[in-house]
Amino acid sequence: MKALFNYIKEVLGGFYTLLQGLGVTGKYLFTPWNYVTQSYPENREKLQMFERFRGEVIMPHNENNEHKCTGCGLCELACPNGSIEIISKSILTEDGKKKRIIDKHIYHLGMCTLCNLCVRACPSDAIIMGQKYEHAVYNRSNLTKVLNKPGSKIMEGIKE
Amino acid sequence: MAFSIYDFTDLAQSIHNGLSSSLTPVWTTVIEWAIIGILYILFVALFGLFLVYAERKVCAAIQQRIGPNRVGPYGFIQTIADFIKLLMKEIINPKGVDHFLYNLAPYIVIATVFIIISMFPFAPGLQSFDFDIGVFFVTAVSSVGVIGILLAGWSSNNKYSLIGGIRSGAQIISYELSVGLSLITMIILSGTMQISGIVNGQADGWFLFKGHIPAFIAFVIFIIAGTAETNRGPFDLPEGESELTGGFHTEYSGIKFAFFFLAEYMNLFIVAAMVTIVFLGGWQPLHFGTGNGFNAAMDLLPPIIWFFLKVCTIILLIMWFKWTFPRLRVDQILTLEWKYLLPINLFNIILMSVVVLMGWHW
Amino acid sequence: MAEYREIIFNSDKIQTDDYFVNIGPQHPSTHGALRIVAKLEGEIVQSIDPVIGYIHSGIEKMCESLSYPQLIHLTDRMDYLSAHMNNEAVCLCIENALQVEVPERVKYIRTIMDELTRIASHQLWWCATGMDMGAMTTFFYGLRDREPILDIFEETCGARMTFNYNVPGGLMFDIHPNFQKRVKDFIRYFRKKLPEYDTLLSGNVIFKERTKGLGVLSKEEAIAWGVTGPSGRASGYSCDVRKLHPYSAYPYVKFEEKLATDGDTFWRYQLRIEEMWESMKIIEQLIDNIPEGDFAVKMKGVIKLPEGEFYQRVESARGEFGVFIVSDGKKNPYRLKFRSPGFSNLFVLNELVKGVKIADLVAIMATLDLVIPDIDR
Amino acid sequence: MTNEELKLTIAKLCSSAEFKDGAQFLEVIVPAADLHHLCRELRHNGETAFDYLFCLTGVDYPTYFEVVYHLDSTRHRHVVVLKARTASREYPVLDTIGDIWPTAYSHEREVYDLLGVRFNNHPDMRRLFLEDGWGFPLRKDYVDPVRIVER
Repeated sequence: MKALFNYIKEVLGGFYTLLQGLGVTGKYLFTPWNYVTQSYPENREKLQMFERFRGEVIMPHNENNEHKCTGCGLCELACPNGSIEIISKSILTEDGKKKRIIDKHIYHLGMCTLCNLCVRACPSDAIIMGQKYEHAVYNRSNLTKVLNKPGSKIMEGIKE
Repeated sequence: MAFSIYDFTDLAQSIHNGLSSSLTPVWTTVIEWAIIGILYILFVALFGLFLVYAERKVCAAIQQRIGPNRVGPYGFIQTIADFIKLLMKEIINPKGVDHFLYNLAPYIVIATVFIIISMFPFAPGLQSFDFDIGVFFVTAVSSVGVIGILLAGWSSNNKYSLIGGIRSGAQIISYELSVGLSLITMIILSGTMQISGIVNGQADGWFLFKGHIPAFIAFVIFIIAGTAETNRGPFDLPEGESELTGGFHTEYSGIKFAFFFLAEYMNLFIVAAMVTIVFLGGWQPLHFGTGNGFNAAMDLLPPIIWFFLKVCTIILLIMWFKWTFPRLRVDQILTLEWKYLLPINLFNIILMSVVVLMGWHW
Repeated sequence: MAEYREIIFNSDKIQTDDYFVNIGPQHPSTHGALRIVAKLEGEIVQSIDPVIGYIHSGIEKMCESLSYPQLIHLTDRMDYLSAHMNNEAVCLCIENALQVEVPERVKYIRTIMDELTRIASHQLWWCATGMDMGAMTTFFYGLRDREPILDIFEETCGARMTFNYNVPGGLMFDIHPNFQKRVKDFIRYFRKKLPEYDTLLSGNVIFKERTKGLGVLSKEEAIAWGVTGPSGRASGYSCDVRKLHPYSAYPYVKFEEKLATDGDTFWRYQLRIEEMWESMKIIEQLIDNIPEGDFAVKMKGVIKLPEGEFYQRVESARGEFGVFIVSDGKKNPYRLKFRSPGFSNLFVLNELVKGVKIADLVAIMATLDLVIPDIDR
Repeated sequence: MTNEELKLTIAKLCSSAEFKDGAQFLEVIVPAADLHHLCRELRHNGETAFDYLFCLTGVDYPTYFEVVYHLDSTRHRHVVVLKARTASREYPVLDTIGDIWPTAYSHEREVYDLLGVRFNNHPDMRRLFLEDGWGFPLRKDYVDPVRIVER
């Protein structure tokens, strides 16, 4: 008799746990308007990334097409996987001295692991992390970027 | 030509009369068959697509997602787009399969579905076959489908498929017993095996309410066993996605896969429709007793809508199970059947016999 | 047809052979490129042989050519679910070797981050376990609750999975001003949601039947096979590095090391759920008391470790994670070895699955919580 | 046991062991021939009871390979680091200790795979990650012009 009682208890107890599970999912089933999905391409305008979000390395330029990069090469040294290459050239300054300035700051987004070490290494805050998150391109060579814009100059007052 | 949404008997009769007045009896029969066949194919295709869509929306709601929402308003055309994709896919015959059986299997599965659906009364007058052993016929035919799954599993020449097919065989043959026994419980109450007779017997109240506790137990067991029969929900071992990658239909693609897919959803409909017919009064509106105001109010809704309302509720319930419970293991499925459902069922038959003999039902 | 007939009617010609099933490398339940060659008899597993190396990325070799600050970002990519602990292990190892004492603030923040990572990792594990058992819905609930943590990480560290937040001597940034508020919000939210996990999966009769008494690992076996983390503690093996060799702010907080004695799949599951409660307790003790101060100490431009061998153990979400650095005094390590918990936990699988069904193999594998990059490195 | 006591115990068990006080742990350099014997003693001796091998790895030195065993005792909570050196770089061979700590089997396979140190009596000395005939990538003289780019 006790075995029979236990058997019934087992069956009903099992059923009860199943009903509890159904209760959890039922709560969501009957409130279908409480969804957490974000419709991605539609909310592109509203989508605001966090300010520290690391999307890509960029070099900000001001309105006079000037940047802060001195071409010192510290970011190139700090990069763990060689995604930054700095090509510098030497020019003659007004007072007749030779000076090395940056020619091209080449950045391979395809190799970058977005580890932030180059930004940390930069003494003049010339490069920062951008917020762009859509990086897909049709050709791999488009992932190699020149960060300083053509014809740009170094900002006044940035020391080597 | 009289037409009423409440009763299709006159419509069917007038079509028959119209055809036989201008054609020989042989041609009448042939054309009637063709009409019925086309209607059933349309019904299976459309309702199957609707069920696929419904399943996606239900699981999305449970999982706090939106579900299909790209193709058409609320993603309504999504399943049609998927179906077109499946139709246009290349049909791959893997190397080493048993070609004849491999190609035969999906047709066996889908053909079973059509045979069973032909037994269902959707509304008064909307039924193609009405044997006096209707319930028996449905249970008998529904176990033919497992042959298709077994063949698919065996002929695919894939170890996952083979395990899936064998699991399916063991499972369906076991649960056939529970389905049968819980139907027998209700047949004791109804006193007939004819499907139209069962439906008509519920004009003054559904069997679920008429039969008290034994009917309710049979109802629960039938839903459990029916879910197992359709290889769904917590009983989807033959597919066993996380273990067997796809189970018996791993090697199928394109339209043949679509057949399995459609058959699974139509089996869901079949189980829900059987529950509706046997426990919830088929197309009968919700009635208590005879000839009161409540019954008259309920009669306003056409029977065909009542039928699909009940079917959809049961389908929702079964979908709800699927998206809540973890899957059982193959030995536990058999344990559940042989150690729990079967004894309870046998006891339930005795209980129902006593209830009927003593006249405690109403 | 004729050959079939011959085989069927001359039964002495029927030969039996071992039945092998390849599970993976592309399989829904291996959670990555892991291949398991299972020898079956019917549905019953006789033995398995894990085959790994599909995503071996040679991190140890790469580390030998990188300087110490540079190699930390590679540890994110090993066990991507406990990236913070991996980062911290390397930083602690370097700091210990250089005898650098980091500010209290750094210790507190590191500990909070560790515990958040642990919760996020266990949530993802819970999703995957539910899915392996066939309950798809758990996957979405777990990911839903993991999202706030990832948002916290993104706001403070700038990335959702590969943070690279720890640097030798401290942290890369200070915490974001919203950090404390967001963490507290999350704890409040998750205290409500975690009981749902119990009702949905742990309390479920089907789940209990499937996991109880399955894949039992005894304490002695767990120690001998080096199974650590919740998988080891389920066998009663007290192996919590946070208790045994406290680091960062763990000496300051009160928490329990949850132990079980059964060592079966259910308790391996249950301990992780309880660890999430403990992690929340630890965070609550720390979050209001983060001391003011610097978020990093000034280190030399080029970090060179003294000659010698250094070892640091931390408790990652999966078990004991160790970093072994052999330094020859240069700016990059001579040899660097990561002792990953997943590697040891994987190879005990063969002991656990003898005589179980395929479905159980999947369940046991799920509760060992394997992350394949952690194994392959 | 403190490091001093451990030193005495180990010196008793293996007279030719060399000791080195490392930065954290007691480091013992064990002759390859005595390794298996010493490990078994350390594992089964009640006073030492090193039952938990938590790290096993190999290091490539210019003239020899060194395999490092980190041992922990769950009963006494003391740690010792054993180091065994192979006789040569050409045919590096050591004894397996997998029969003492089964977890060592997989770690030894990893060492064999990445450094090419073979282990005697190992039941399953196959490559673990890489294919047969790949070469041993953690050796300092390993060259792979395709996959390794020098800066």
